[in-house]
Amino acid sequence: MVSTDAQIWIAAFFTIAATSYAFRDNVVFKFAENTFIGVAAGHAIVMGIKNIRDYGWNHLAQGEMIYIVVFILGILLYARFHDKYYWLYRYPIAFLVGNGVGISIRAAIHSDFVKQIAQTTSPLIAADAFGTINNIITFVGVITALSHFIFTREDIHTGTLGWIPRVGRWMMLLAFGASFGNTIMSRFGMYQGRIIFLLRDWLQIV
Amino acid sequence: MALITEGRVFPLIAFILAWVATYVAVGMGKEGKIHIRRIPGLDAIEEVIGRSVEMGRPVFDIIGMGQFTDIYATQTIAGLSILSYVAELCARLGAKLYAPQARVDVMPVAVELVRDAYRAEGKLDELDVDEQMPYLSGTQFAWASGIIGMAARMKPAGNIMIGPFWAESMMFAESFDRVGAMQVGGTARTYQIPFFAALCDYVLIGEEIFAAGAYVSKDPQQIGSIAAQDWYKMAAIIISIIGALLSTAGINIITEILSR
Amino acid sequence: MDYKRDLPLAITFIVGIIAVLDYYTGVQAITDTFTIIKNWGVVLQGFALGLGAVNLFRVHGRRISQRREGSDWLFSGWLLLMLTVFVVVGLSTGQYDQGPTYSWLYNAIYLPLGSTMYSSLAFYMAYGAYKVLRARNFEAGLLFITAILVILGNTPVFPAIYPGFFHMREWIFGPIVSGAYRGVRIGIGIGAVILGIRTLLGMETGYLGRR
Amino acid sequence: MSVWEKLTAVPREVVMTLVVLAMIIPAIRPLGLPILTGDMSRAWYNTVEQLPEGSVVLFDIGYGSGGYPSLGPGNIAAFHQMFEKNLKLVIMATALEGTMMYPLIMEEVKPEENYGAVYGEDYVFLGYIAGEQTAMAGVLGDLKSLVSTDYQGTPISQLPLLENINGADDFALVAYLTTAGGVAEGWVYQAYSQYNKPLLGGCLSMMTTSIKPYYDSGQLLGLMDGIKGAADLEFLTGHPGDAIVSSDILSFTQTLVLVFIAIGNISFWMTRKTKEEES
Repeated sequence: MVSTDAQIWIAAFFTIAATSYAFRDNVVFKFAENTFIGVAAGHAIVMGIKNIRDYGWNHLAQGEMIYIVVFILGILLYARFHDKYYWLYRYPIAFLVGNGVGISIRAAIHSDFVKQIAQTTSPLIAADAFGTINNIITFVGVITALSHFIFTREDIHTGTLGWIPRVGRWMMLLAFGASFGNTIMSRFGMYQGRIIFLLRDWLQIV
Repeated sequence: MALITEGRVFPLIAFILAWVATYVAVGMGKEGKIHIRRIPGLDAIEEVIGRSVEMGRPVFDIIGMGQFTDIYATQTIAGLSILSYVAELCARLGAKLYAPQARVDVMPVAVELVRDAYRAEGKLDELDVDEQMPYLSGTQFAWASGIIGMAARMKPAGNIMIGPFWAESMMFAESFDRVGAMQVGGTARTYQIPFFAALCDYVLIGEEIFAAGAYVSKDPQQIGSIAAQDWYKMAAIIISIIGALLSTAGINIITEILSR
Repeated sequence: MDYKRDLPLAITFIVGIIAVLDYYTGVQAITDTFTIIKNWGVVLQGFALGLGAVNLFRVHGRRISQRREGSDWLFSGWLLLMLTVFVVVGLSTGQYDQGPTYSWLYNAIYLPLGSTMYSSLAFYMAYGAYKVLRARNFEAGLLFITAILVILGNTPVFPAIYPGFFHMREWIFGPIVSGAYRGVRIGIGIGAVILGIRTLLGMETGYLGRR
Repeated sequence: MSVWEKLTAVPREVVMTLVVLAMIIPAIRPLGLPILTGDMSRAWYNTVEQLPEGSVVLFDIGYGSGGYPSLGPGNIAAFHQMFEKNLKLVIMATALEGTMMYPLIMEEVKPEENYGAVYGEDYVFLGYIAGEQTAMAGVLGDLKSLVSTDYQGTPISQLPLLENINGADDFALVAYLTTAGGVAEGWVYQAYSQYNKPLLGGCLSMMTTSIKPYYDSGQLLGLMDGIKGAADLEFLTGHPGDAIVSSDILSFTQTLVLVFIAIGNISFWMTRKTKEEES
């Protein structure tokens, strides 16, 4: 039996409408896309205001008057839409950028650089021959891939050493192939959820 | 309490050195002391444009839908540098360039760069910005449809895509391939590289787009930061090789220093 | 000092430096200051969530008032209507996203659209894999080999016939992926750090806008 | 036009229709094929198994509707295992839609009914916190200076679970599932690098290759590889769900894709060969 729930019907309509683009661009898809952009922005506003209440207003209500500064900065973000005073939005943006950059690069050099090099310095010889071969392949992959991205030294890319970055490029292409294969699974894995919804909740045939 | 948090001494040193390296490298870039190797992708771009002139069909240059305010800004800037280079070659060799736009904040900069390139070649009268650099849409799928439609109508002989790309990368590469365009693709968003690698005649992988952008723009800031990164990568290679050899021989000193 | 430009750059520098010092040093005053910065950052990000909506109102409002390009303005009107409906339902009840009407609307509209929009690329991928994945030259051939082997390992029916397909896939994700992607990761990491340092030093000013 | 040339250009509509059929048939008639579990998801499972009873886990729902079909089933299986082990859960969301995913997951897990867990004592949901890495650093740093209520506005003083939780030191494990690269890297920076916390991560399969270096270097103790990882975890925890159903569908759709890749390649080479012979 087909579902009698209006919510399920609307959801089924939008599922099919959003899928239709895969076959060809059409007006129903355009309708779905515009709806999507609208509701996404609407949801963002609701969550934004809830955030301001939970993490800003609550502090202010408890008497932490310093939070007035945050509210002023927050409102200044919207100055960017003003022709004359647009530059005022640079203050809150500067704050956000400084915080965002600082908080990520301070740890990136640890997680992405030092830790990854430390991992590469582990012994190449493993307990068995298979493990040793794997370790060597990994090691060669890291070194050659890195060498491919050295741009200020012409000598690494030409002449007798030229094979090193070339091997790096090949190793990366092999790895990208694996990524491609997994991406196919990723997309299908996502769409299956919709098929299950259509068959189980809407048409109720499974 | 220790002044420096335990386990972070080496990262801190690496961090401070990065700071110094950036300063020094940008300074060297300004003095013109740094030489960036020519990326093979740039030769491929010349070939694309030359082929288009021979065939009498247009060339597309797509810089993606990145903005100056998002984290992909550097990729957009690399894309713009390449666009300026492509425009220069198109004007010089006489290929018709199409560069559709997706972002209102990037578009004026792109238009200015293309105008400058045509002006420098004395061919400003051959450029029709409204027709050749239309604003399509800032919405992903509308932008994708727009480009796919243009590709089908104009049957370009060449397509250059350098900048940040998302799921639309495959749609673009496939549509241009269908009309027989020779393609050069490049992005630092690694998720999308496989699609370019599978379909484009030449692909710029990851940071190659920054090097290519810096090479053609000759901007000391960009050149300097590439040099600083190179020093770090060379250090990474050297430390890794020495460390791996030592630890294989049973000496774990490098691994230990790194975890200080 | 130019308060339109230098002051924002100074703010970025100071805030960023405090974040860095908080990580590497154990000074209590810095940790406390940074706690305040973090809490403020969360609130400011909340404010920033509305920026996209204001932009939509500007772009689509203009489209509606000009009423050109065929029926496009009708779509623009619908877009702004849906935006307004979600905001009104969310805020009027005082329950934000937890109200029953809001959940109903979310599950009927946003959930199916959100989960279908990107996943419908699966169809494009199927067609794309057929058109794209061809061993047309050496480089594409390398990509082709691992892609096929990974798909074989990922498709449960093949390992069910011969488990080696799965172990092959696991092996590719071992040394091949680990090696190349670690190299890529080191490159990305150092690139991000140098870009970040340039931003803190005021060499990279794109975020200030280009007017 | 030769047969080969025709096969290089099968119309889009034909391919799409076959894909739709390949999805519908196994959904109606499941095959129940065996599942081989991968290292990365077994590592996730074992890490949780080894936690002592009563340990507090910080769990981030870092995805929305777009990621739900891939990550939702894995999330459900992960919660089943955690409640079964009597772990305490502090749940937060770095994704805007995370608060809307929470009820969908809990509807399936039913912690009260299945495990006798009590909201506020055994698990709490803090809601969405904006700012990604800033939010992570905030929760791990000084939780109570940031958060004053749970997602429904209940003051944290009325939630016994949070009484003794002030920051990173009080969590035995941090786990996240996300569709965003920034969140996947962010937790490594904020939880592992900053506080040396045991960390489990999960992401879409298309992101797995990029995130895997963190797993190799031990910064992530386990990695859930999208829908495949979810199926593994459903299997390991003994709570079969949508992911296992999905793996049957995957068998059909991906086999079809492989057939088309074969057709594409053979016809491509044959066309090229005939053209070379003609010229």
